[in-house]
Amino acid sequence: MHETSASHAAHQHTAPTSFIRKHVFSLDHKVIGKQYYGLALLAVFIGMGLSWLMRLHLGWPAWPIPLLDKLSAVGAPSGVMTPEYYLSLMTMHGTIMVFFVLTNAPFAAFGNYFLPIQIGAEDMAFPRFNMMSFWTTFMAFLVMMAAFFVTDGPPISGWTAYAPLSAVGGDAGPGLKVGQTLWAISIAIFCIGSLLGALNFIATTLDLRTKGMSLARMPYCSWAWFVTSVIALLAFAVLLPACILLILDRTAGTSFFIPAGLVLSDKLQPHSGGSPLLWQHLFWFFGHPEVYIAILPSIGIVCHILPVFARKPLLGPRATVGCMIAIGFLSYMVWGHHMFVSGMNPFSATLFSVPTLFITVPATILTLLLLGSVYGAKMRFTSASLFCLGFISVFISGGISGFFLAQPSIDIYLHATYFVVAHFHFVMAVASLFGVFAGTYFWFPKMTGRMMNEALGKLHFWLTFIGVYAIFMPMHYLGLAGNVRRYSAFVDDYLIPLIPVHKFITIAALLTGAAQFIFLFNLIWSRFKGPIASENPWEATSLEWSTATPPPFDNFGGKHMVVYNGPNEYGVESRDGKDFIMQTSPEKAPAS
Amino acid sequence: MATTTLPPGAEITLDDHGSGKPPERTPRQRQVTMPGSQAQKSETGMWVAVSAIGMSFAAFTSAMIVRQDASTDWQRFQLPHVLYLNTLILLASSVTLELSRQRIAAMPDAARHAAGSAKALLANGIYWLYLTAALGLIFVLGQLLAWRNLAAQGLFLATNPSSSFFYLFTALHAVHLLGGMGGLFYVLRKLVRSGGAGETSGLSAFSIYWHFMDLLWVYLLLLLAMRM
Amino acid sequence: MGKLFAVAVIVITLISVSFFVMHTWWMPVDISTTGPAIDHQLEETMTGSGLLFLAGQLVLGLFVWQASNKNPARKIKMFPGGASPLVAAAIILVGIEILTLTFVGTKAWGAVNLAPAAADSLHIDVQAEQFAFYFRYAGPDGQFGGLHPDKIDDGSGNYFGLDPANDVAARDDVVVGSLVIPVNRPILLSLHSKDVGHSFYVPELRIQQDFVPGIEIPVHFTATQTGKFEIVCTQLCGLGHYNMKAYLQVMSEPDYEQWLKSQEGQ
Amino acid sequence: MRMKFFAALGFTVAMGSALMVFATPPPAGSGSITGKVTYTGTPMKMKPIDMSKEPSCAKQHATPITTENVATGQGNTLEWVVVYISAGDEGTTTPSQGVRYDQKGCQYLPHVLTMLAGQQLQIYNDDQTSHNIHPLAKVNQEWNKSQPPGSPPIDTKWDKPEFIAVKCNIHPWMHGYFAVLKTSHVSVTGEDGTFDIKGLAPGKYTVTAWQEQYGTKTQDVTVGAGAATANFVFTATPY
Repeated sequence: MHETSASHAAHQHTAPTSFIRKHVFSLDHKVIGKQYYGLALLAVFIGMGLSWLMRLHLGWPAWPIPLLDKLSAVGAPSGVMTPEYYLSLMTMHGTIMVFFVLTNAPFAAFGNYFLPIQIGAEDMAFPRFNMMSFWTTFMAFLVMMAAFFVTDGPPISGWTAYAPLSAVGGDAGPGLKVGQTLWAISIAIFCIGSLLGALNFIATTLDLRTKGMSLARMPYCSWAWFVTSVIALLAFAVLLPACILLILDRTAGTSFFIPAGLVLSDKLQPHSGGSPLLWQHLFWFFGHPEVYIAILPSIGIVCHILPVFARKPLLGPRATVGCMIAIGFLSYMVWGHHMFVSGMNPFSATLFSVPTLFITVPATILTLLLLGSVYGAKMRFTSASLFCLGFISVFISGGISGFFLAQPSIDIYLHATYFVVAHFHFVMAVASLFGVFAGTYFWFPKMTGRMMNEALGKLHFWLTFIGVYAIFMPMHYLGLAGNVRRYSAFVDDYLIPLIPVHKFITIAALLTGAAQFIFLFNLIWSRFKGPIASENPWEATSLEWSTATPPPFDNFGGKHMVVYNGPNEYGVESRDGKDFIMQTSPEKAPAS
Repeated sequence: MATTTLPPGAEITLDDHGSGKPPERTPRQRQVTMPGSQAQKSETGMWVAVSAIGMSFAAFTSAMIVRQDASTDWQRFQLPHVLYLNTLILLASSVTLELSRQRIAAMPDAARHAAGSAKALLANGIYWLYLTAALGLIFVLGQLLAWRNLAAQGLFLATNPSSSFFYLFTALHAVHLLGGMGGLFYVLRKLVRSGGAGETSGLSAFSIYWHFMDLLWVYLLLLLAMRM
Repeated sequence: MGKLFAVAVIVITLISVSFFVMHTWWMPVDISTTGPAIDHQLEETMTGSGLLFLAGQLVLGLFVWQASNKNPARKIKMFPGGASPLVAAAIILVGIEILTLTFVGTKAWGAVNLAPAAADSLHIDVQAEQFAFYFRYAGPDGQFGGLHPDKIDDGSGNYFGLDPANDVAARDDVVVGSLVIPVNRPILLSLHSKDVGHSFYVPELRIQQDFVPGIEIPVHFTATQTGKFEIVCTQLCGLGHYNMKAYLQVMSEPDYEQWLKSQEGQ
Repeated sequence: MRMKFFAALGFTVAMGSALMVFATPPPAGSGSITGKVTYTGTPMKMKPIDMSKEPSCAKQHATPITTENVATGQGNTLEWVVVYISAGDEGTTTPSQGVRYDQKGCQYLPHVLTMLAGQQLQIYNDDQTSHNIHPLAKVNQEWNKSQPPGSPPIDTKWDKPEFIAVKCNIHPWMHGYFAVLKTSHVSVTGEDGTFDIKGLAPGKYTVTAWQEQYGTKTQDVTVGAGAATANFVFTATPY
């Protein structure tokens, strides 16, 4: 079945034997992928814990949270958190989730593990860079965590770190002295790690595809990782300069972002002439593409997994890839829609609004194609496929609200309200994480050699699916009522009647968060006790299912894969009586 | 900036990393089985790296333009003349690099005629590479002179946005250049060890980087000359 | 399992939509002249995208319901017509929606942000600082005093940094903690910040505008109803962000004049 | 939690005024310096404070409170002037008893609090809103902490003598001072401008009067067995 060549048994680098080279400073993309996954898992539970604390405080601001005073005596004397501690948690929640979870899990983790396998390569193009990129990211994570342990605590300027709040230092408030500097350094380090990763992904995709693996035959998630890496390369190459300028403003006395005549805490700041809007432009030039860095890999993963369980080909494979590229391209023209009310030239609002609205075209096409792929399917309902279907649902929900926020006139009212929080959590966070969950249930057997527990997986899906709607759908209502985001308490007369909604959201968040421990348990338990997985348990076509489970060090055990088909050959009648044809099968797929 | 801390030539080692490789599986052979090639990836990677660096400097450039327009506090100052001399030195280093590449590229041909002449070519190529590194170092030292010149005028990093950007651009460029020199020594070591065989991809990847650094400097100089 | 999913999606969708339809939580009553256009735009978008939302989720539910049919003899079905009609439909329908929204929406946006303020507007200077708004009226001389950041002294109530010792125009400036305005008269605010970024948000006015340190940003509006409303900060500005607010009091013209007199006396 | 809150509130009501000026140990000598602090010229107006932003505080003041940076009384007297022995005072020991600072009705009580370097300082929030206490120390270590309603008092002290401006960013009108001194022989003028430094042993002293807007004035005073007199006059400007 496979084109083999015994003489090509060598890997680019030989398999290491020592524990450190094997599991810690490994050059193997599979180990690095798992390391990224582990880091994202650690980060997501920290981030979720922070959101629990925030939600508890928002629902019941006067209640002392047990043990919180032990965690931070300064931030929560007697267990009731101070406003600045709330903002610290909020900043860290956003930063950890966006950078260390949504960038790491769907892109770096799964991409590292499966991109080389899916294109038939033995490893990434530059394994040493690959290792460096993970450890750089890990170092960034440590620096970020260090902010929890400095006297003032983590920064309070939000994950967007708007200048001059983030730039002037301690006079602007607690956490803005050492904590904010650590934040900026951590993000700068993270940028370097991500740039190395993106470079590797691009070179690997371009140069290491095996024989027959034309770009047209590449699986959709490989396409998504490739497009994402191009976006990431350009986006992080802009965030890094922004962070350097911010660090200089904070430590070297320059005035890139700090204008003249600011008086903070009765002190006239020794700066002049800087432009706060410059930071916003640089940040959002990165920030908006970052949204697609988070979501595109998950779109790719869903496009990859859904046909496997629908037992029919993905509708419009070329249009799918085209839409991904279009989204990537458009993502660089829309950053200003985050700044409609920022005081930039009001004419530019229309300029940014039109391409923003145009992104809905490829996004709508993707959604319709996914829906069309579900049509007439013989669906196999597994944890993975349920999360794919859930992805479609939340992607619609999150995408629709984009229609509102893309319009400057409506954004005047909805900007900085919970409507925005609902929008980006649905479309960026929840949708992306649904892709990660689908990917985990789907690829876990390949990565560990064992199946995950389906019953627990389905329970996890139902609690999560209903839970996220219970959390984020009411936030739209709050936003419509003008509920401002990033408030540590609601003291305004018109916000007080909305507190019951916040209580409901808090309860939903606690329950949904608790459901994630089912996932964690399933992950750990199945790793050791799950039933042994076969080579191709889901009857999928792509290359990762043509090799042993888990794959050997050089991915294909010395074989050189030759690809004859695209990844989309489902619902066909193969010669051996199956309904799918492997990419490596020399059998010619019937023309559809 | 992204790749500054890493020697840009480092990836070329991966081609022949692992000595257990069977002799018949050379990068050239992979070219037959793959659309792209193993040998290609160093150059691909370098082009990608170079575009990321270019993007970063584009971001800095737009930051500078926005910052200059944002306020009236921009003070022009005379660029130190040593910069123009430095530019010539850096451009010369590109020439020496190309001379070296010519020698090394000619080696396989020469080897067919006489083994001795190939060796001489390698020695000659390496000599030009050392000269390239030396010119790079002189350039960086020259930049330091320019800094001292500015400092003597009382212009420091935080004095004025114009001086901030001057120090920023020159420092970042110098850091990239020093990183490139790290890569150059890596390539050199490989060349010496392997006797010049199969190292052309590393050298050509490095040359992409080095020429780009040249171009980048010329661009920065023009930009600074216009804005200062 | 598939049928359960279909039901769940449909139930979630219907519950979600019902709260929008019932306006259980909704925008407060508009009190500005530019607000109705924004409300109209929002209602239109709500109807259009609400239908899309409903259609998308219901179709998903329907397809999943069908796809869960376990009959082993059943064959898969391709989407009729393939991808091209879908792609074309998406481009045309969404394209038309986009162009319409942009065309109509630009008018609403323009009325707020592009149209110049009326010449006879009442000019009020607004300063945002950690964590309060202060409002300055020109006083009887109709002239605002100059601002000197080095003179700012919260302890003596000099929040704006006025220099009454040397600047006669500054001596009669009225500085208060609430924005008091006459009804039906065009108001022109100049927003400037003392320290970091802030934002001026009055839901009832349908106005939201950031304060950007270093620049002065004009905002104009006309209130059409008297009453007391809240001005809140929507740009994260530090620890007291949640409590950064002021009241907007819209008064009849005589009440306003009287209020202004009483303030000038102090 | 709630009990604690009311206890704190009750304590404040009972002790507030008593604690306002003195929290110093009993006198060691029988001599004293008394006097009056006045101004010449036209002082700044005490401006009414607009607290409408914080209704829970605004309703505690029937008439708006005013700025206190130049607090004047009838007969050109100056309130909140710290008069203390700046030289000649030997052997002051830090009392074990702390001093108390209250935030009540979005106002610092007292406006100026004197304490010894190293003396315990307890800061209470008696309001139903969060305050942040931000002492803008220059000699000592500056800090900035929030105190939500009902939280325990902030327990702290200052190591070095300094006049430290205190502000609340959440309520920008809240301004006060910590007068951290080396001596316990100190008195703060009341509305009538008078002060009374008690418990002085006979001898020669340098007395300093400090006013937050006008700075310091110094004079030498010789104290016998009874009361010596020292008056201070500051020059006021209208702006």
